[in-house]
Amino acid sequence: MIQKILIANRAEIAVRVIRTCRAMGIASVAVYSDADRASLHVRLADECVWIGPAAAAESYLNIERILEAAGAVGADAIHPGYGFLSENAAFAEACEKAGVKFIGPSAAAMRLMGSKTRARRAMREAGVPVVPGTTEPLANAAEAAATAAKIGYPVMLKAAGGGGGKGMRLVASADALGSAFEQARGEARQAFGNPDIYIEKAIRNPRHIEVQVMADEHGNVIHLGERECSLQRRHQKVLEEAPAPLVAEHPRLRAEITRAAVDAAKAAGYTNAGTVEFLADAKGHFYFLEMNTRLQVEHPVTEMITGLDLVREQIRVASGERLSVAQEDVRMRGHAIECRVYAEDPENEFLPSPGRITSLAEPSGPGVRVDSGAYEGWAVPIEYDPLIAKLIVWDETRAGAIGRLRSALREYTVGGIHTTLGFFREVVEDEDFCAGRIDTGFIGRWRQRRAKPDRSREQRIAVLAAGFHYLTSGREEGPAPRRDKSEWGISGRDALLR
Amino acid sequence: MIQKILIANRAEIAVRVIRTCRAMGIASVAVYSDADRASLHVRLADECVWIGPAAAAESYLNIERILEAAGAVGADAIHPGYGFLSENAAFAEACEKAGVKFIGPSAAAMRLMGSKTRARRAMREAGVPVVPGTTEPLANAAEAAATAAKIGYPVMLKAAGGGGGKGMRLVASADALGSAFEQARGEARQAFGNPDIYIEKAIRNPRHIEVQVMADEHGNVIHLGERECSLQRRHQKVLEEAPAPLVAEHPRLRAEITRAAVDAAKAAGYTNAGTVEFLADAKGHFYFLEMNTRLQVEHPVTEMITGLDLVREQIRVASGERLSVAQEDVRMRGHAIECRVYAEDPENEFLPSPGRITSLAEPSGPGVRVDSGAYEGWAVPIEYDPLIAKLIVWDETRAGAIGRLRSALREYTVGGIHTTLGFFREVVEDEDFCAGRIDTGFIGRWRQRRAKPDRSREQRIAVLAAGFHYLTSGREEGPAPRRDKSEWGISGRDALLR
Amino acid sequence: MKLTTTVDGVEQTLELSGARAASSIVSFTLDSQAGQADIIPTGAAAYSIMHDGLSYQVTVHDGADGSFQVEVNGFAHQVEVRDARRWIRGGGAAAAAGARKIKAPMPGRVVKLLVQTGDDVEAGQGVIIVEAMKMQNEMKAAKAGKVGRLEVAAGDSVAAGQTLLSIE
Amino acid sequence: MKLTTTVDGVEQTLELSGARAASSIVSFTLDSQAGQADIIPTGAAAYSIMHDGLSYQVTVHDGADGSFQVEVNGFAHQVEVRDARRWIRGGGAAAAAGARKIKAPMPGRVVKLLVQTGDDVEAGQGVIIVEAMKMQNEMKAAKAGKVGRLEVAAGDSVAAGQTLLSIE
Repeated sequence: MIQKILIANRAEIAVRVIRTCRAMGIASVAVYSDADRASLHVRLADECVWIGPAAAAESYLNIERILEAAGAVGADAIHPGYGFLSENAAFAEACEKAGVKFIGPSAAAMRLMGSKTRARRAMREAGVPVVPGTTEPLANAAEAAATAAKIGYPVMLKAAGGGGGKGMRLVASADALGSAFEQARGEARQAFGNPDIYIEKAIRNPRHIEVQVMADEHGNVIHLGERECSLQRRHQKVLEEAPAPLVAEHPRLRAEITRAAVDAAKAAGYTNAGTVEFLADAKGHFYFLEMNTRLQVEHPVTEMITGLDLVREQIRVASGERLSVAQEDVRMRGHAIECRVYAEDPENEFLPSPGRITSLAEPSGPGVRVDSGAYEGWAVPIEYDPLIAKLIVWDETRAGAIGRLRSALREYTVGGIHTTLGFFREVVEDEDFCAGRIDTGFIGRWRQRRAKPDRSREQRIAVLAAGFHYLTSGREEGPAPRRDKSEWGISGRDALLR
Repeated sequence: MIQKILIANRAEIAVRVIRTCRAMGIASVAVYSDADRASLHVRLADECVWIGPAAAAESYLNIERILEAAGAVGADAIHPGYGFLSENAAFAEACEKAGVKFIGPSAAAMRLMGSKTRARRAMREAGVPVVPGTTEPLANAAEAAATAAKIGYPVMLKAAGGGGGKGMRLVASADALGSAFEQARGEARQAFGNPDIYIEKAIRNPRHIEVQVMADEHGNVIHLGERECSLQRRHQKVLEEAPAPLVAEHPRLRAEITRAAVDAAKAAGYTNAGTVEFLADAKGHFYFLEMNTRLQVEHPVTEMITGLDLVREQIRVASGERLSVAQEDVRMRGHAIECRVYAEDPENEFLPSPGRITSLAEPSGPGVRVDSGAYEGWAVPIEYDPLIAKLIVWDETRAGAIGRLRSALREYTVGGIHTTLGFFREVVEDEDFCAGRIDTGFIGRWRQRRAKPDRSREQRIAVLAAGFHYLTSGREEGPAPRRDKSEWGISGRDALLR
Repeated sequence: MKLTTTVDGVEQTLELSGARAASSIVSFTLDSQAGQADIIPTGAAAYSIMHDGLSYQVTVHDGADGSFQVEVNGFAHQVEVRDARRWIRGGGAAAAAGARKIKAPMPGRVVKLLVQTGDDVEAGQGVIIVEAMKMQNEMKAAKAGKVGRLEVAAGDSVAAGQTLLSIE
Repeated sequence: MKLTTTVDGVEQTLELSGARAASSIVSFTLDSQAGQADIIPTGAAAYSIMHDGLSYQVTVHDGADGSFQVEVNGFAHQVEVRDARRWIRGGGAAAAAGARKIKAPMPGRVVKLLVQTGDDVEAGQGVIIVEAMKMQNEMKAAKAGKVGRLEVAAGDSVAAGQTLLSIE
């Protein structure tokens, strides 16, 4: 059994992995860049190793430094989290070479599925329906233009090297293609170290359905049901749930889509946790999109309805053990919804809003879980993904879960930065959302029809609070006096030197 | 259906009820005394009403003021929480008279069960085994002494008017009886407005097993399994779990004890949520102790294993609806443990430790729930019960739940006051606890054999931290400079006056 | 103390006075309507406010230029606060006119300038790309005009609210 | 800065020096062993400390009389810190002798005095009942002796650490 795990990641997902390590009695090792000395995963881990400057390429993406760290602390396994090196087959191979177990699938399976273009070819051969488009990377903008002209606009440009919305652009017409292609390449290069872009016919306003699979090294492959992740902005998920509301409309869909996912995992010789993503239309037809060869951001919704700890299953599998459950023993119960709390301003096109968190209250209570990397006084660094926490709720029914979500969102306050919480507070009151009428075009349409309820009472309170704050916080003489925790540390150290 | 609920309570249980109200779309009304303006339940409620000075007798126990408040805001129901007026039949009757639904059993059932002495008589008549002792209140210390001499020491003095460890004293010999009797009377008078004390033969180191029952107004009575609450200090529970470890040793116990509990509830004509408490010995024999005619502090462990929201069921029942589940539909899963986070110093005989919470980090993550009334900057008032929060964990197995508890306790930090968290951190490492070898004498024995692991590494860090804090926080010139939030408010107001 | 405020675009006059220094009760007059509220701080720039029997949780985000984003029970309102002295010192309404500045919406790094000083731009045209949190954001001209001074160059780190360039 | 410390009853000498003002690295010598630690504050009297590759979460409770309760990864240690100047000013070791005071362990209200000035008491005998948080607590004499001055009367409110009476 694994004794010590180095977590090659940061923030909320590193905290998430530390929690399961500690519950299992496994030592956890955090790594951190210059930007993350004060981050929660560093505070909570048993051990920690500095791995480089703030830039991810020199720290969290630096394979050599991470393996050096694993060697130095004697870790016998590495959990990659999501993002960063989690889908990097070369990293998995380097781990194997260094004698450290990579907690994830084999490099071969990652290569096959990690290349979105190769995966599309493989799925097409295996008889799984795929979205029309290229199965090779595009050489340049000209080839992109030619291909787009052939399959017809709108098209989707996508990074061959990774998912998560990075390096992805929806292009409506030919004149926007050139700059979109260059931006997508730039993002893809930076996010995945691979600038390759391919093209797909854009399916207008599809539903995004995905299936969690889990496979051990003894040939057992199971699925843990589907998730629906149709609420997206910038092609990135913001809210996920399980079961999929679409399945309520098309009951046959669950059996079909989970079977396709298990087939896909088997065809790839897959082990450990993975997610097979599909686009589906309103009629319940579905198309293979890609497979994410790692733990997903949204894995908690599956944990909430199955009662399983997916990180624990990952560690068991990596230790050579069998999955703790067979397919027929997986018991699903109730409904779970996750909201991604991004440091972004939903009133300003979801632009990033890094900075210091001056006040923080996270909700809890029945059916409420928060997977967070944040704490009061912490400054969200500008260098990394703006996801600071995830709010997950569970109840017996979808309506019940939405009720609990409303209650939890009311309690959740983050001061000092903007977050997506305000957006979710409106979404949970939205009639279409509550009825499960969601697809990837939801947010765009919602913006248009967005209800403006009468909040004159709250407006009066807002004026009163702003005036009170203005007068009592000394703002007249400049910014509110506030003992900055890091400056405080410095002045404290000055005292030591005296 | 109920539209607006006034919560005649405070702190964590008021917050707990507000959460379910909000999830159900029901307006919540907090009441507060002078000591609770800044308390979390007041901040989170939709509406709030001041009901009097800090002393409970003039506020949270003041029936007239609470009914006035309910009338003023137009509440159609009152949730009493636990403690305070929750087991006060006169209050339930006053609510009925005022046309406000009391969320709890009928006054008749409360009277029967609320009087511990009458309840003992009723149960004896119904054939449920009870602990030997008196079934009438004791007139004075002399009668107590005479009775004790008859049934033999050790004896337990108990309040006839309420539970929760208040007004309870274990007396080992005759010379300690007099002062114990007076102290118990004093506590009982203050806690329940009723100084009556009765006497029971003390069963040495029993297990404390209780059964959650739930009954609607249509004659349906179900149980939601048992809880074990054997870890106690000062006859008050500190850690509860479900299922009971004792049941693992005596599988027949569950069927027998839950049947007895349902019989007891039916005999009392009981409605709404209630708990039938038993003492059990190591062989699995059990004796009726008392029935608590209200929601219990430890109800979350039952919620975690059944998936039900007990407050929601209470509100449904009070609205005249049927229970949402039949007995055969209650599905239990996994194991849950609750730790009561008291503002007490476990290193100093669990004496109260009120004061300002200067830093607070509550855990979360898979299987972790915190029901809390605390927040950073809040001063725990000296006037009320020192319970500030409850940490509840769940996992498929007891061992898994203990693992998660270890992880959650490691993350949970409360600065500025002492809490029972440090005690729990040691308990979860204890061999007897982990093996389920617990009874009400556990804490006393644990003190004796308490392991002192080598913490020399942590000692070095403690010295370093204290020295660093001493030098950098300006302590040399007096107490650490700290911007007190309430003083800050005052100086702010001074600015308004200029 | 009399203040001029704008909430969600509507101007209102607010007058505040503390009843007693040690009390949490504040008297106020808002657009000629007098009232009282019970205000206590619950954290840095966070308040619990009671008014008319209702309980509000409020956080105040201090923005630039005397503007605040105030969240009341989780919903955001834009409030600007000015008192007479400050308003006059700042140049009054006259200061609000002039060139339209394009400011960095968040701390980040300038990836590319898409225009030069003197270029004519149309409303909505992309003028500069700023990267933060692994995302490249194209900032657009809010109005048609001529590009004025470029305040930054490619590769520069910029703070939130820093002026990048102006459109005249 | 050289400090004399006592941790869980054991005396140790601690010397601290900051390496650079802007760095979080602190050099220290503890009982002649030199080392370095990375210390950052994470809240009021809360720190993240790294030492020898291990990560510690630390909170410091400021007690009376220069004593601290320090929680390291959740486990409490009693630490006393003195520097030379303070120690001498305070009267040094001599101040530690003398009468044994009985102090209120928490804020509360005196319910009853069980003894009078001049009474002989035995170790463990109850001397005063203090109530807080709905609980009556009987304070006991830590040693045998004669009751000295009573500093409080029944009904008084007392603060944590306040002297109630002394046993001579």
